[in-house]
Amino acid sequence: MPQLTMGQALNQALKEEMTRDDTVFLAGEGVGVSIHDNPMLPTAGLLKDFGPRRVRDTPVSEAAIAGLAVGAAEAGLKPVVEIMFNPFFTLASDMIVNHAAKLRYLSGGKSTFPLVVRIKSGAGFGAGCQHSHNLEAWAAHCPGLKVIMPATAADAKGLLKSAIRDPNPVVFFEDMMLYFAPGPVPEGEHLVPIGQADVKRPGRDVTVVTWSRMLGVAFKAAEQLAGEGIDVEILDLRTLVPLDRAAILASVRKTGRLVVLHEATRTGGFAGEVAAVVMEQAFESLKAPLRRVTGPDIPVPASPPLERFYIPDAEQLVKAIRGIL
Amino acid sequence: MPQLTMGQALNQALKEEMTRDDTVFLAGEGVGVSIHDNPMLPTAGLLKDFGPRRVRDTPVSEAAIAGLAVGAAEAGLKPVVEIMFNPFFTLASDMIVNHAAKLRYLSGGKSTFPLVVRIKSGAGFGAGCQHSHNLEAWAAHCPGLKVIMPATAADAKGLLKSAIRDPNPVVFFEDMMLYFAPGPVPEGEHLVPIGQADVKRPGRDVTVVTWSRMLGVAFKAAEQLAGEGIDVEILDLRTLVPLDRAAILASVRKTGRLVVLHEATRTGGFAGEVAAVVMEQAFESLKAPLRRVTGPDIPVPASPPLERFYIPDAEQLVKAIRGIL
Amino acid sequence: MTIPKDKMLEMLHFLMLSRRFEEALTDLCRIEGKIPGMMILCTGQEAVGVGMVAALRPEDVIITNHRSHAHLLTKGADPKVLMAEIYGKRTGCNKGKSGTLHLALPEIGAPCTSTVVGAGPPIAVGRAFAQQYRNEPGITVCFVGDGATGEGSFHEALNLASLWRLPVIFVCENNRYAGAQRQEEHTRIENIADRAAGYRMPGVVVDGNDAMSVYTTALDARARAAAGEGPTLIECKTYRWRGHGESDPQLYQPKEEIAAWRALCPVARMRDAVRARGLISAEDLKAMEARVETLVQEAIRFAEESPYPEPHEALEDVYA
Amino acid sequence: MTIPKDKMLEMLHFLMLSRRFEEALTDLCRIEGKIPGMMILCTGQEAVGVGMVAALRPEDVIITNHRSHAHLLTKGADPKVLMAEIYGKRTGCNKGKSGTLHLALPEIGAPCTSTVVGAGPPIAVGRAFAQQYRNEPGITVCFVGDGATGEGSFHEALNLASLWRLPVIFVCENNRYAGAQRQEEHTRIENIADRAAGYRMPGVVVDGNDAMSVYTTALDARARAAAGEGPTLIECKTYRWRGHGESDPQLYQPKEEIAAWRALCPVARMRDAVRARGLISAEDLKAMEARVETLVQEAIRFAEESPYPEPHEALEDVYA
Ligand SMILES: Cc1ncc(C[n+]2csc(CCOP(=O)(O)OP(=O)(O)O)c2C)c(N)n1
Ligand SMILES: Cc1ncc(C[n+]2csc(CCOP(=O)(O)OP(=O)(O)O)c2C)c(N)n1
Ligand SMILES: [Mg+2]
Ligand SMILES: [Mg+2]
Repeated sequence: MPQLTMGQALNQALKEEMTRDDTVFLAGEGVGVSIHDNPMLPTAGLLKDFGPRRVRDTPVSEAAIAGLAVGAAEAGLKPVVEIMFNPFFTLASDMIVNHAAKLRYLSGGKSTFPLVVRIKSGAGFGAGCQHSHNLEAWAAHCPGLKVIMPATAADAKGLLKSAIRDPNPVVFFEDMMLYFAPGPVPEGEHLVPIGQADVKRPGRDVTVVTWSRMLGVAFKAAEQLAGEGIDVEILDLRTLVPLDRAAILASVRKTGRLVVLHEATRTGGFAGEVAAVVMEQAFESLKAPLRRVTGPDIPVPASPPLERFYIPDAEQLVKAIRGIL
Repeated sequence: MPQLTMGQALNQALKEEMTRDDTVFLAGEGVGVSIHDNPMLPTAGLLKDFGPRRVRDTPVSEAAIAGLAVGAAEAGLKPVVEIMFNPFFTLASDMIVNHAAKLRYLSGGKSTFPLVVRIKSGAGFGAGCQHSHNLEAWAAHCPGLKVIMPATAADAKGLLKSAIRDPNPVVFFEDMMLYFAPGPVPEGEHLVPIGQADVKRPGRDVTVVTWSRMLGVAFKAAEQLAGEGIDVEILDLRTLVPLDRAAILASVRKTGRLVVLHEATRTGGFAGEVAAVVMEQAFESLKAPLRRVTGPDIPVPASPPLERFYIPDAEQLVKAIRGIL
Repeated sequence: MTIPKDKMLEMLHFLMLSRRFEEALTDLCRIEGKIPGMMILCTGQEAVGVGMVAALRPEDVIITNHRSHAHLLTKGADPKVLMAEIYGKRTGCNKGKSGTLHLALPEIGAPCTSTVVGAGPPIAVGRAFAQQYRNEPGITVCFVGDGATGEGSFHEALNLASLWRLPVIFVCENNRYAGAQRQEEHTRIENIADRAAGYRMPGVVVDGNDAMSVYTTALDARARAAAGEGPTLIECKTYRWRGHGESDPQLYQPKEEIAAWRALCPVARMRDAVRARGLISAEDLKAMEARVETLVQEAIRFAEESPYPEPHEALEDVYA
Repeated sequence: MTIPKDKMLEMLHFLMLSRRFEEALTDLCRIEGKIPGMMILCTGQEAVGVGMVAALRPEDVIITNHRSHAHLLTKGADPKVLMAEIYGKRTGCNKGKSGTLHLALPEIGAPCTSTVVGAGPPIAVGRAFAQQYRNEPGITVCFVGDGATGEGSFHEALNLASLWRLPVIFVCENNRYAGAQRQEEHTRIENIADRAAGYRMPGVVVDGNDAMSVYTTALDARARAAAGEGPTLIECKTYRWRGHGESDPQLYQPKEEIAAWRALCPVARMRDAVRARGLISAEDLKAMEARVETLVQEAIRFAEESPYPEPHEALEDVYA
């Protein structure tokens, strides 16, 4: 299987879907002409391939970008719009939350809003809290939206293609550090169903539920613990909404122990949802308290040692796992 | 003690703080001249009492209203601004989340942002999902903000006064149905500390953690169950951030059983945070699975039977409690 | 330009229908428990919606706001399904999910009524973009109030619409108030239409109580849009006879102001024009009035007799 | 108006300082691992910040954006604490928490640098409101790019500032690009200043490469603001010599365009003007250059020698 970075895999997904379906178009700040000259980025080269009708650079106007998607989707197009950095989700949030998510319901099921909002996310590039602020939990707390946050290049491709074909509004969070992380990616028609978690590493002793970039941290910790005879199961949610409760419950019923790992800040993070689901439905299987390994409740700081402190690492995860064994 | 509705209690808090401190001012859409002529509303009469310097009607511009608060707070004023309905939090969210909450941190602690954003919340008045959409979980997932959501008139007064005196940005959610609910309210200097939950009804058998309007539902269920010899402890969080973990844990350690009740939609709601805290720190005390009683994962519908279906009621709570006894 | 007789009569019909539909609502929402939620009426401003929509074609799309009744009726909404929706009945155009504030009728080209002030323009931009993208003949019309032009989304949308020369018309229904704030309390400019220059877009001011002026202005703007010449901002000066909503006691609206504008009634104005031009006999006018009355009474009866949705139906229609 | 000699020399100093400060940054950020994050420079546009801020008084406040170095240096920022912050050091003006993108120096009246495009104007409105509320003599200046004027927040803020006649000046630093989008790719208007009319606010276009013009225009606007006559929108036409950030290869910027604008160097222009008016000797100019160089080198040394914050310091300063 070809090795691609996640950025390239997303690029392939966009290219394939745009080729397949003329109603798919891209819009956003710099999705066409860009300040970057990097083939690893999801929209690289697409303006050249598909021309300015399909690839639309916009003014710096996040509300209008999201509104464009809402209106065009209602008309039957399949907009794929980009929000440049996760904190700017705020600026598009009225259109996404009060409109994309609700207008189908408000129409009594008459209209559909098949749009994708790609949001570039994650910390790790030293730009501070106005560029790094993971808000997937916001999107997940909004009925009507589907919420995806892939961890591997293959999943990114397969889920973006599924998202574009889904008749519902999908918020698709892409971790920017992963754009440069390679992995095997199936060529052509590779679809990953929305709403299916994936056991990325089967294990016996403890379940680590995670998503996006933290999958790498989970693997690192799992390898380290494997040396000590501790067998970690890693469940990559991939999709937060709809949540694959069955997969979470199956894993926890097997291992009896749960750690939830995410990069977003702790209080109100999506780990709480996972915890609640498990506590509601797999209570009797639990052998130990829950542990959450997350970003601390601070804005993402800019200075390298501070930012490193912010981002959860394998050491913290190992410690958390040891603490409940 | 005088009986006031929550709206009157909030009005009193505003009046007292404005009298005490000339730096306190109000701004928002219709906080002065209003389309309502109802003395039960929090800002009723304040323009008359304090004049147009202190009570500022604004254009329909939520981002500017919130930005006004951010800038004025940095300068040492104490803005109390109003967002007319909770869904419009989206429009102010960049200013609140990326600025009010983060600028102190970004200044390295040099600046403070002592502002209050009052947000009118809750379902029950038939206006549908673009007017009713409880987003307290969003605010709670944002380090730098304090988040308050009172249930009684007395707490509303005491907490709003504390919020206005707090040197941090506070998001203060007011349930509109409660504006008309009366209760005893201490006169004058009545301060409720931010960050303290309140046992509104002590009980032995099960802990119901709730806040805002759902407190009434909890009481109704508790009374019904009391007749059957089931003794419900009701813990009113009052403040979501900072969260009174000690109070939650103390109650759950006593009763061994937990139901979290909120009006907001279920997935990603703040019940998850409460669940996670308990599962982390009071795991051994738990005798039964968690139950969540919340709004279903749908936008708030307009039609009366549908809206009633949306809002959690005592019957659901009773059933949930019975299910874990 | 002379407006054809049929168009004149059509506009008169919709003016009378909108007025009577809302007069009925005024009465109905006084009856405790009959109509849920807020009741927001366009009484006195009907000429804007009627004149504007009368200039449109079936393939055209409107994106409207909280004050939508005249817009929707003129676009062809069946008064029955509107009324049933306003009642919260299952037979309403949105199965009771939207109520009066978000009436959505994609089947007549009125797919989105947002009650978030200022949310219409970006969505209209998207709708018009789709028309341009697919080279369709239709255009999009977006209704906003004067207050809505204070929202940032209005600005972003106009900039983008002009940049891409989208086939869209922004109609500012300036009724002098945004909630309880008079125009001079929410902006210092006198003509909202002057904002158009900030986007290199034509801006036009028109008498919003004169359906004929609105209609002819709309035709021009429609022609521009359809010809690929881009958007227009049309400001219609009018007035809100009633409060913001029916629970508003209108304390801030001077009584003389209301009276002065009532004298400029857009329905009477059109009726007089039609009569003056001899386009309708007294008898036919009576018949028209009777037809309108029947439509309204049938709508009420339909709504009254319709069932409420079953509670669990609330769970439907979230996802496709 | 003749600008006093001291002011001319002050502006020349800050032009040279800004330029050298950023030239040093250009070099430093080529060294792997030295400077974290993005590096966004105002090289070529320094006259806007320098001319504008030179017209201000100590009690005045500036709200700036991602391209802030000239603004902050001229307002009186110590190059050492700026440089240390850019390095991410504990001795930086914000203890390493903000980095280059959000430099905050309330102690010199520069309390907020937001990198959220368009976020400055509403905050500036709040800051100016406080000045008006307390009857203070100071005013507020808000810097935005041309691209930022596409954000809704810009519109809301200008409307409110004009409505309340706040003592604020909005400075649009039009460097022809918003990211990789040329002005004509993000708006159809030619002069951003024309938007001012949409708020009944004066709008002025000025040569943004001429610090003297910027300065005199700023003085006028400042006088208006301080006199309670309300806000002004000043558009300064200038150009970004470098890419959006230092990692931008500028493929979309025509080489000839860059060359043409380099020929209009704002630093050289001021130097020539100062020399031509005989305000400085060749010797004194040399000394000034040397002083600037010393400041920059000291700043770098200070930053280099300063410690990084301890990791756990990340937990401080969230709440007061
Ligand atoms: C974003 C948002 N803010 C506030 C409101 C509350 N609100 C509803 S209508 C209205 C006034 C709108 O005024 P205008 O745009 O002039 O429309 P009109 O009601 O006069 O037709 C307000 C403030 C809202 N619905 N949406
Ligand atoms: C809300 C928001 N959207 C997008 C960005 C990414 N971004 C940073 S600067 C910039 C271009 C801004 O252009 P302009 O306002 O002209 O300022 P300039 O960079 O030219 O000084 C963009 C799109 C951002 N920081 N904030
Ligand atoms: Mg109005
Ligand atoms: Mg620019």
